[in-house]
Amino acid sequence: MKKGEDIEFIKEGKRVDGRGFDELRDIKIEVGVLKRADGSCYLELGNNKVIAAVYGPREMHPRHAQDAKMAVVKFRYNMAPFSVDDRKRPGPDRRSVEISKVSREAVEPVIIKEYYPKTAIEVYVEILQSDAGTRTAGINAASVALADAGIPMKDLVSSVAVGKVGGEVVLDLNAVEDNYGEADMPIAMIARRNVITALQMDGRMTKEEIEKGLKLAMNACHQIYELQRTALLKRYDSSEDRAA
Amino acid sequence: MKKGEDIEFIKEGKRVDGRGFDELRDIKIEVGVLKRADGSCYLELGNNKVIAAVYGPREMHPRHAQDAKMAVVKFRYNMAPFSVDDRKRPGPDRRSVEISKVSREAVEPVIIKEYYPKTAIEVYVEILQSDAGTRTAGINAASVALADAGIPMKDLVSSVAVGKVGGEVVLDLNAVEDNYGEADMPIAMIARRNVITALQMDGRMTKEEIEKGLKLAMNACHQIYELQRTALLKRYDSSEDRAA
Amino acid sequence: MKKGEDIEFIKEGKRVDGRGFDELRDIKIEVGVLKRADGSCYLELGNNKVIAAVYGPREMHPRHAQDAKMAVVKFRYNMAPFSVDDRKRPGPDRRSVEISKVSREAVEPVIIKEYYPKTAIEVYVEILQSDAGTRTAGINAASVALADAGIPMKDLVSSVAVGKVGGEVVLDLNAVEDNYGEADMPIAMIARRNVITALQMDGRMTKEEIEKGLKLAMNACHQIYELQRTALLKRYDSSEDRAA
Amino acid sequence: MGLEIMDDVRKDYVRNMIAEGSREDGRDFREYREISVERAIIENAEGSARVKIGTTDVLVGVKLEPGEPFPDTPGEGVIITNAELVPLASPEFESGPPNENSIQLARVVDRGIRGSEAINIEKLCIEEGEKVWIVFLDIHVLDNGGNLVDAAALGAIAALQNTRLPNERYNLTGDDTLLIEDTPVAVTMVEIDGNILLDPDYIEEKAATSRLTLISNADSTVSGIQKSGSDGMKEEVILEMLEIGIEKAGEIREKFLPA
Amino acid sequence: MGLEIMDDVRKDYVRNMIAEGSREDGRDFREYREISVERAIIENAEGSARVKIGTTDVLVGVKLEPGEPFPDTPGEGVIITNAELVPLASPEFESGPPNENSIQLARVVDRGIRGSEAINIEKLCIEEGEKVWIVFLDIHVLDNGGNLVDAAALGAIAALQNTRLPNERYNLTGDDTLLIEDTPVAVTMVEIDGNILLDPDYIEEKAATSRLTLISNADSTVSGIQKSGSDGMKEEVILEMLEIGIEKAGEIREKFLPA
Amino acid sequence: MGLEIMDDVRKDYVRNMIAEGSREDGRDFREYREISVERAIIENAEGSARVKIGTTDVLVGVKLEPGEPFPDTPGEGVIITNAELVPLASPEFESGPPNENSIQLARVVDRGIRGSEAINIEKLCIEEGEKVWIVFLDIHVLDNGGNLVDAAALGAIAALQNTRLPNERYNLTGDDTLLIEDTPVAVTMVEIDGNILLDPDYIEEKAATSRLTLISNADSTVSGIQKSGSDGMKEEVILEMLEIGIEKAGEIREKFLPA
Repeated sequence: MKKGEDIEFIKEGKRVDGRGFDELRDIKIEVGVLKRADGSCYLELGNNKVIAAVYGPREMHPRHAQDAKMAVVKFRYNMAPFSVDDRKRPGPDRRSVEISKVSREAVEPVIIKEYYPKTAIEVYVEILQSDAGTRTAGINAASVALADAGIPMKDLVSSVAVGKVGGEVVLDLNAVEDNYGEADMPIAMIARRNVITALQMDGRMTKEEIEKGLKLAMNACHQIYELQRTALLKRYDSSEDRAA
Repeated sequence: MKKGEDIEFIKEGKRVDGRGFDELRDIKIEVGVLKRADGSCYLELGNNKVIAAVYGPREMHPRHAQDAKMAVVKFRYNMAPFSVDDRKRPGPDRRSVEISKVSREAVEPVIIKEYYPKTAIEVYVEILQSDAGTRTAGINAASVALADAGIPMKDLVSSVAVGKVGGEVVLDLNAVEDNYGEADMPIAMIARRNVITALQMDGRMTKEEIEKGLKLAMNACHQIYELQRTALLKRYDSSEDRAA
Repeated sequence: MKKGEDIEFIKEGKRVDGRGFDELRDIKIEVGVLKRADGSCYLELGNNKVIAAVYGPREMHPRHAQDAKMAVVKFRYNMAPFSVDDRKRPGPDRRSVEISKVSREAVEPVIIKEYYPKTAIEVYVEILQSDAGTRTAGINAASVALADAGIPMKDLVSSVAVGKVGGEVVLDLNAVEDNYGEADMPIAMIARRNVITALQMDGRMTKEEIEKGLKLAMNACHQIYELQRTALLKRYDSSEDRAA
Repeated sequence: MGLEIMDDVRKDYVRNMIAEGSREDGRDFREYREISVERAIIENAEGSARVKIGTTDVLVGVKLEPGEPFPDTPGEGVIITNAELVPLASPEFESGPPNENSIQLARVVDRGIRGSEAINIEKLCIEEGEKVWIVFLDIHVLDNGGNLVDAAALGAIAALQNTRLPNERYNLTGDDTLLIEDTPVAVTMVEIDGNILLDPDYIEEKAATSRLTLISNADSTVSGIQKSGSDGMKEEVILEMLEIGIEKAGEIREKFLPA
Repeated sequence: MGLEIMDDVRKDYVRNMIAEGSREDGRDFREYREISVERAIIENAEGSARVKIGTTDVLVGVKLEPGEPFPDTPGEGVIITNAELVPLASPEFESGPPNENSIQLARVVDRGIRGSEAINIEKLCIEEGEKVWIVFLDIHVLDNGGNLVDAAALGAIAALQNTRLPNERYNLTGDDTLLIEDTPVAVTMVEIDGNILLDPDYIEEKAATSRLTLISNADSTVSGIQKSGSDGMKEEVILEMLEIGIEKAGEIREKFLPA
Repeated sequence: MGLEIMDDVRKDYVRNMIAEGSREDGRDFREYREISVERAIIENAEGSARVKIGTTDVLVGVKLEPGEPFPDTPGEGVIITNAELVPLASPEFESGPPNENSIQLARVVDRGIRGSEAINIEKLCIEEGEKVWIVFLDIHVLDNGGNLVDAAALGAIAALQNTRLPNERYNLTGDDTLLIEDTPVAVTMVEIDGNILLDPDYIEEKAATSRLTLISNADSTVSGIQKSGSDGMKEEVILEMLEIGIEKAGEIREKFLPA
């Protein structure tokens, strides 16, 4: 693929969708949207629509996979067949298996697994509509759903991608930028502690660009953290209201 | 599919194979045809040739699927690759999985499962030659094989399809009627008690036609019940003879 | 396939690769080539390159497959995707499942399974480069790897194929002979006791040709046995050296 | 485990209430939970609908791709219906290939659509014998509060109603309308200790040992029936359900499926 | 469990009898159980045969479909042999994809047919390099009383003998004969405590730790050998089996496979 | 079981040593085990390399086949990277379809090759829109001594460097050179109790709860990063690893990947 050959990615300091280099797409977060799950979160990131559910801690099956010292975290990232332009065949593929692993490792560091030995904490993310950045949207939603489920956590995890597009390092790539840009680097972090829990990169960037990207992502994750927190507070308030 | 467009289904009150509207195809039932199985039955319904075997009650595997209060009934409907015009790939497909479920639920109501907690009662139906109506033939054979295996049962289950063909409600569709007719409605019942244990419909029928179809099926199931009973008695007699 | 139609298999008493009828291809055996495995062996037979590893005796999973009286032997023959001209799809196919079974039964008779009840002894053979005769090369390597792993054995198993090519019974078919010859007969045996532990034949041979082939194979297996023994002794010596 | 015991207790509780003439959520035996239908909510899909019935939440998406027709119907499009019971939607659903429940769900919805001839499949022919539209109807369950089939069937027809052919993506021209010619509606009923209940929630589904789904059309004809469950049903109960089901389908159609 | 223990007891019993020179069912060591062959019994198949050997009951069906030849044999038909050990046939068979036993069964039968060149595969070419007949040989076991391979191999060649090409179904013309040019017959023998037994029943199969199948042809050539089991066999035993197997195959051929 | 306990003990031992500034095998924290690269060792492959890093032993083979291009890149070849963690290579590997570890391994190597544009995929076009070369990169692990990804990535690029197009086998003409335009090198680091270690062996991999692989190119640009493990890493650690990884990749490239 001659990446980005004919696309004018940057025009008068703005990106194809009018955003600045360090600007996030709109984010909408709703907590507790599902009834059967122990915790859940619906999240929109631009045109991405994802939903996360958490079950557990509950008995781990099969038993030989139990950990006697802590809970086992499972994570399943799944795309609805209609979430993409060309219908996706149902079931896991190599991409979704890898994203599930990376996403699990993104949220694991904040979960206090030692509280629930021999159990499973299960996180399910469904991509209902995809528009670049689904894994970061999924991690953000999963983090909120975990909190909604009352899973003991040290902190929240926030996630965003940065990338290189038209020679510039930019935040939160949209579909065109992701498909035809020069590089994509999804990141997850515990924003308040500058601890990175997920980091992938593909494409081509210099060391300096990567460093710049990391800074952009840090700032954005702080913003996302606030949105996650606000959504959780709102949910908590409304639960209080209902209880009152 | 323009269903039945060019086919003259009804001619002078008779169907394409010369049967009347309420007439069954020839049925042949043989009991105890297999040696390894605990119970078995070979059945022909017109050109359908099916064989059913029953194993059990025996230990249920895997153990976590055991039911502490009663036996678990398993049912597997399977077509031999050469049983149809276009060779069927071996192994279950969506159709056979659904038919297996419907067939299991068709025979379950007569099995006294409480007698054998933690066990499995396994029913296997193989379609050797298919000519429309294989699931009803399979349920009839399975019911007899269950009795042959000595599984405690409240009654026998009998099964037949009705349908709509050339504007008429008819009994026991053959292949042409099934493929090009307007509707197909397979039914299983405990004939002596007018209890319906399986009911499916596809195609299009009015309420009145469905009611008429149910009546046709009831009458036919009484006939089938007698054939099943006769076959079992014959088997019992011959066992007696052998024992004597 | 018009087998061997245009190929002059035998010319002045020699085969296409210059060998005599009863001549083996070059064999190279190296013991203990892998560190993680309990025993291992790298073997070249002509252009075949295979590697065998043995793990165990170790706990058998799943437990319900354990044998209370003896060890269970597992054998997996697998081809690397790049080991053949047309890339082989990864994973087992019908051919490799059958070869795995035959190879397991080829080595089982010499393993003293009674010493380790409830355990598994696992043998893995990877074909890195294939040139006819991979199953015999794999059995030879497996036999040596079992000894290297310290599995208690009554003897070594040696293996070679004979076949019919251009009307002659010849030893150790190469790829051309295997693909276009008249018959192929892989054999494994406990050479010192003339006990045959694996025998297959495909193609067409007379009784007399089969008898002749068996004799050829016996002689060759004695030669292979010596090579296996020498390789193991060399390994033992070098271990001694290292220990000293 | 804990879950199963809780469900068992609730099941008994619910059966006792029903025996006394009432349902856990205060509904009438012949009453549905609140229904809502949102349309065209997935931009990447050619058609979509999200249907909620009480806490049950099902998303149906329609995708179309050009493909080969079946040899025996060279001039007709192909409909493929699939249901995923993803573990997100219920503690009982497991990852993995479709099982008998998801297969039955998909196939019953599929037969309703086919039997009613709701989709004019001849208009889906692009080039006879060579290329036709393949219609993928994907049922994605988000929250299983019981009675998935009615929600899925309603979602399917609602999604089809707002489906547009993606001509442009495949460099095809012509009208992008998917002709929908009927509106099959599924109504599911259970029998619990002699009472007929409409729209069972998931505890009622567990409490019931037999269930009947009836799919009927604008002209009151029936285009699909499926009995399930391990108990039989008296003929007269089925005849009564036939009556009830067709009537209730009419009410739902009028309210949620404007032509 | 109970079953396994009973089988273990019977195994010992059978071994004791054999040590004393007799078999449980009174047969001679070199004697087959009663064999029967029914032909052309499945109308939907292009060819079929049901073979019973004692209580063993195997149905073989042949289907033909036009398909692409392999690139390296553009003028030859393709043979695909498949065996299903469906759980109906034995308490030990399980549902699921083919395992090593069903694969071995299919492959041994397949090699016998191929090695003998019983099917003239050049006559199965419809259009060189484009279209040839694919011959599906499906072995469907109904009752496993032991020695499936001999029954399956006999069923395969018997079914092929009554196979007709389905020209009409695929709008093809020409002769519908499937040319069968040889009659490979499988004879299976086990060694139990030094005795050679033909046609082992399923308990004898369990009692034996080594088994040999020999497939031979009308001209007494051999077109397939397969040893199985976890024990070795002395060379002289194999040479004796070679002798016995070819002779017995001749008897079976004469009786059940008229040219 | 026994194995797991032994590994646990060794893990603790290794962590204690590291806390005191040394590694079990005496290496410096920033030092690789001995590396060796053998090329073109599989004659049936179009390209191959066997890389050993300490006891880690990985064989990479390249096969090429003509096939169809993707619709959106009609003039470009296709790269398919696959890794098999066969049970021969480690007591922890199991038979079966690729799991998350083998998939991650393959995908990280694949992204390194793609991101660097090491393969000129436009030269792999045989006939635009119709036929292109499919490049299969198969990673076959023989002995897992830890740090598989660096060995696999080095094997991949070394194998590609000696790959020839199999024009003859497919009756094609023209130059048989596979144009390789860059040399991506993977460097993997773990953090154990605040220390950064390069090239972890398999016990160090277990002892570490976070790991970073960095793939960089001849011009020091980065064409792949993958963090894994259940712990987070401080930003400054990652920045330090970025520095170290690029430098170390340069050393490896110079020694083992002559242009």
